[in-house]
Amino acid sequence: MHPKRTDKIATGIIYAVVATVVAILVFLIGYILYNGVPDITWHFLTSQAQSFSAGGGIRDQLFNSLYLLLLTLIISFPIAMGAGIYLAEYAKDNWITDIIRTSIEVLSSLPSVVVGLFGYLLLVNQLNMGFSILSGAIALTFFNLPLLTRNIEESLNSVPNLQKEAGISLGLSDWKTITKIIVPEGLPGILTGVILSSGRVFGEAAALIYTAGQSAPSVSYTNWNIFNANSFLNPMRPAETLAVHIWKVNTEAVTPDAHAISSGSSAVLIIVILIFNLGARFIGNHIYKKMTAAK
Amino acid sequence: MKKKNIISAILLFGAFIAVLTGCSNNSKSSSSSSDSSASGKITAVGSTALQPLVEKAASNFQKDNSKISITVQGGGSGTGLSQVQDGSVALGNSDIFAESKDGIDAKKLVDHKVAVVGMAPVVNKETGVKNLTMDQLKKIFTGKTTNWKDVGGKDQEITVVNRAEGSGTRATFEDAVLGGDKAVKSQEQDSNGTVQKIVESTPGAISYLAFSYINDKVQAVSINDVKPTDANVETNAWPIWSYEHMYTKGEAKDATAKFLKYMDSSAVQKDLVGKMGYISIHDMKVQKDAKGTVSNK
Amino acid sequence: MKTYDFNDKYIIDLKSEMAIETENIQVSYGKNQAIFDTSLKFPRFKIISLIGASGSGKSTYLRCLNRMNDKIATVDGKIMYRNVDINDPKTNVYEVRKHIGMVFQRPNPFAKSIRENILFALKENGIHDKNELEERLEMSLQDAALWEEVKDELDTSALALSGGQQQRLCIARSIAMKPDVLLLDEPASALDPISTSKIEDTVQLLSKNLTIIIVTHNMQQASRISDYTAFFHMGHIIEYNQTRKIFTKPKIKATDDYISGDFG
Amino acid sequence: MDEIQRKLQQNSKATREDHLGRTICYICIGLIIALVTCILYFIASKGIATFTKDHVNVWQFLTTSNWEPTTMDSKGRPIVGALPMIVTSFSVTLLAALVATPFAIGVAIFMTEISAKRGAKLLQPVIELLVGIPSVVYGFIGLSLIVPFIRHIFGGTGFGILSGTLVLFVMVLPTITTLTVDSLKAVPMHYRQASLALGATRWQTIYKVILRSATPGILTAIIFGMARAFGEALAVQMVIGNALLMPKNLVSPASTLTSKLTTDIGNTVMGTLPNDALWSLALILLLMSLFFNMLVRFIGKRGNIKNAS
Repeated sequence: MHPKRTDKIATGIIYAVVATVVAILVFLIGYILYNGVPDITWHFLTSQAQSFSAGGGIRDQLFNSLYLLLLTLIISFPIAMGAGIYLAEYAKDNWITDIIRTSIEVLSSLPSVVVGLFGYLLLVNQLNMGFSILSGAIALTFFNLPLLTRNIEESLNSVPNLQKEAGISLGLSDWKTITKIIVPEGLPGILTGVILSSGRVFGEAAALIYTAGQSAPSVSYTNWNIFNANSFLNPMRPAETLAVHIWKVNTEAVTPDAHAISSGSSAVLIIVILIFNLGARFIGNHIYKKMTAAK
Repeated sequence: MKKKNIISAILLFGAFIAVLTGCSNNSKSSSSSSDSSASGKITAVGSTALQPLVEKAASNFQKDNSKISITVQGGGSGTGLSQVQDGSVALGNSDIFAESKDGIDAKKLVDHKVAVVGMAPVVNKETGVKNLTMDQLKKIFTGKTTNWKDVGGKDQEITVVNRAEGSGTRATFEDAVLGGDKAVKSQEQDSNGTVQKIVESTPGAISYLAFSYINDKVQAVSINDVKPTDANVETNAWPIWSYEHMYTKGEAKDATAKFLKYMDSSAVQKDLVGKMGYISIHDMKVQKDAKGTVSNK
Repeated sequence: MKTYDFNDKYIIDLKSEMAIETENIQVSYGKNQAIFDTSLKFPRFKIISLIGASGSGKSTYLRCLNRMNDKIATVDGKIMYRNVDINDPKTNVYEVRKHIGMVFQRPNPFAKSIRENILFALKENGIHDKNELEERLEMSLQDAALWEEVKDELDTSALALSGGQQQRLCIARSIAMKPDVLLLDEPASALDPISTSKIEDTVQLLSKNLTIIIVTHNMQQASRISDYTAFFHMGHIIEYNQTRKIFTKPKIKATDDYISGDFG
Repeated sequence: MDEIQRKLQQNSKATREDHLGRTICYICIGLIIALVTCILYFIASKGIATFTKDHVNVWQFLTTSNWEPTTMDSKGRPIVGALPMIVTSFSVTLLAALVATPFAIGVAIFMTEISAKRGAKLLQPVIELLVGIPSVVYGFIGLSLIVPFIRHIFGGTGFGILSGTLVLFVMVLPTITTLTVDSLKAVPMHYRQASLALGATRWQTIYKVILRSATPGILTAIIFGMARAFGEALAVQMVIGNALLMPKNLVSPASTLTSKLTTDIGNTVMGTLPNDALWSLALILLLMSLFFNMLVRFIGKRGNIKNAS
């Protein structure tokens, strides 16, 4: 066939494929928002959940989701950073590196149920941490780590080697060169990775059912003592997240308005992720500009 | 193995976790103190069906007993029983008798029955069936009857939706209906909510649900012309029912005892239990033992 | 391809004070040897050109002089700087690089402001005195002939500069460290003729206080600016002599062929 | 000896920094390895108990199709055969990847080659958003839209491998797309320019140059997608039907490893056979993902060698 015609046909097919995918995406998101947004009220966002009467809200679940995400990032980001730097800058091309890469891939392909059960037995039972935000955050760290590590490695590798040479030729240590020159330049890429993995953390339910638990005891939002059981900041309290709440409301609870709650929660979840994405992008660009002083 | 696990765990999470582990250990030890004013931390784990009731009761209870903090978790009856047996939680919630669960030593556990739950077969509304004999029901669930027209409904294939193997609901239903025969292999679902939704939307579907999950979108089926009502359960005229149990390892003490007493009080039994769609233990005119033998109270 | 006898070489014996001396440098990448037995002396405050065809090893050799080949290749032999063998693994490589700076083929400013490009390494090396920093900033940009062009926009991104300006910024960044020796790896090869001549002027100016070793493809450039020239061929040093002599009366056939373009 | 000579021969702040940095990195990577070892050991030791403690025959476990852990066969061994779940898991995973890959590659090409600015700007956030939709929500949309749809077209109950595939297709699409975009972006610009300069059409450039050199990356993307599909539990559980039967066709109820695991784990008691057998399923899940990883490495290495020569 004539190459020009092939080119046209292929381009046409690609447009069709993209159109299909966009249609699916728009439909999905539209479906969730269309069903959910009418249920979102101020009361819905700011009141406590009800287990067997209508009119419950999602205040605690929403906060728990955010708090859990924050804790997960606090735990996983530094580890992923170190590991990513190791792979991008220090790792030699040998069998040890091969094993390390394989382990990371294995970790990333672990089914979340398995991670949840592992977390349940190890963290909740053996280490006596109980059903708690911290157990949940550590369990989520398990599959957040490989995603982040890979992404950080790639972002660092995409910074031209010339930059590293520039740094070390000035007598800076490798470490300084990496942290002060290469990492800032890879930052936008790293941030995208963090956003992507955060999305996953946010929507994760299976691993949390067995680690962070599926109840949201009432907490006081004025108690800032992190060690107090009533404090909203206490990482040792059990916490049901939004995604787990959707699961529970749909599968088990006898709440009369389960459908409204779950579609409302789904919409809230998506909106929060959207805000988070845009916010992180904005902050990322801002940090990048500030660090590089580029105008 | 336990030791190895701990060692590798320590390797993993280092001092950070160690500190927090310390914290949680502290809070645990405080619960074992035999203070008469009853303070401490109670964890109840197990049956997802019982969880909302206990949760609500716990939050009411804590209003008057601010020193006691109660954590309620799901996880399933098996989890609840094994955890209370291990001593890792104070209360194990279960839909079934500990005696009927493999790997549980029922002699070490003390049973506290907190509610009764009735279950009924439910079918998709379009099947046109509202009543079945016990024998018909058994034939459907053992796979001998496969079309609704054989039991007086439409000419439509029967889709059996069973409950997860080992779940309390299934055990109760099979005890009462199948009489030792094996259920046909079919779809299995773990949760009431999902079953409700599937029966509602799948033509020809049959399953069974706890009374509280039966709504007007599915058709509850009478058996031998007996209607699935609370009153019929109380007299055992409706035979498919079971207890909701809260197990303790040995006799309950201090805070736990106080909470169990509250669960048995009229505040819970008269009000909450009914709201939840359960039947109060006080209203039962018969009782059932672990072997399924029913006797008058 | 013509073959030459690698034993047929001429290396001038220099007596003046030396900035760097190398003894029997051998470099290999895995099993491939890139540099064979190279011993050269670089006199202080002079400009020395390293010339040779692509792949002759001149860049590899240059990169050895401030240990930029660490982790990339195996480098054997001695590199004497101030009576210290800086090729010894025990030598503090970061200190070495402070005294022996390097500018690369392609301009590689940091994605920071012009000011930060110059001052970043200084601050990291413990200079915090504001006056001193400002002084070094101006001095280095002056020396790199960039000051007039950028003095009003020191806080804009270095990436907004033209290629030639970026390269001079990189030179300024290196000389702000007040090095003893500056290694230039084909610094003008990616630039237009005007930028190239500016760089050449800069280099000549700098040689008053610095020893400069420059790798270049451009033989006119070598002859224009350098005092001494070394010719590399296939990993071997063939001839090292005063630039004038190399370009007018080369002593070795291979050099002659290369310079007259009758090569390869 | 002057000051400079002394400094040259001494460790400095930079040396210490570098040591510290290296140590930090080693600790981090060590932590990950310890974690993986810990999980592997943990799941393996639990999963093997079925065969060592309860004396189930491994071969029987993998090749028979009866799962009744509470009943014993004539030799007094429990009847546990995981074949239907293995077959179903493989089917949904492979089918979902098969359906999703062309779409993902199409979208990725669109985002990197055809409309790199506007297309990417528009699609990127939406795709990232899709990753964040919880699997529960996918499950319920599947249950309320896809299952009735399939039932309407093919009859039956609508539950089964086909529904599972369709739900998973949407779920793995963002994963595969994002990673494919990354690998296409990693193809150096000069490949494209060189190809176009030689007179190749855009499609020839995309097909012969860009996709070729990005093949290992795309394969990795597919494997990552399959891994997600393979491990997905809650969404699949809702639409697959959870029947412990050999799947006869794509629209009969079936059960995957994960759906069985999530459905039953809460109802079993730790240390008993029904529980151990479930952990064996988890072990199979783990081994399969290991196997996939090995496969992709193998293909990746072959691809690299081809490219190099």
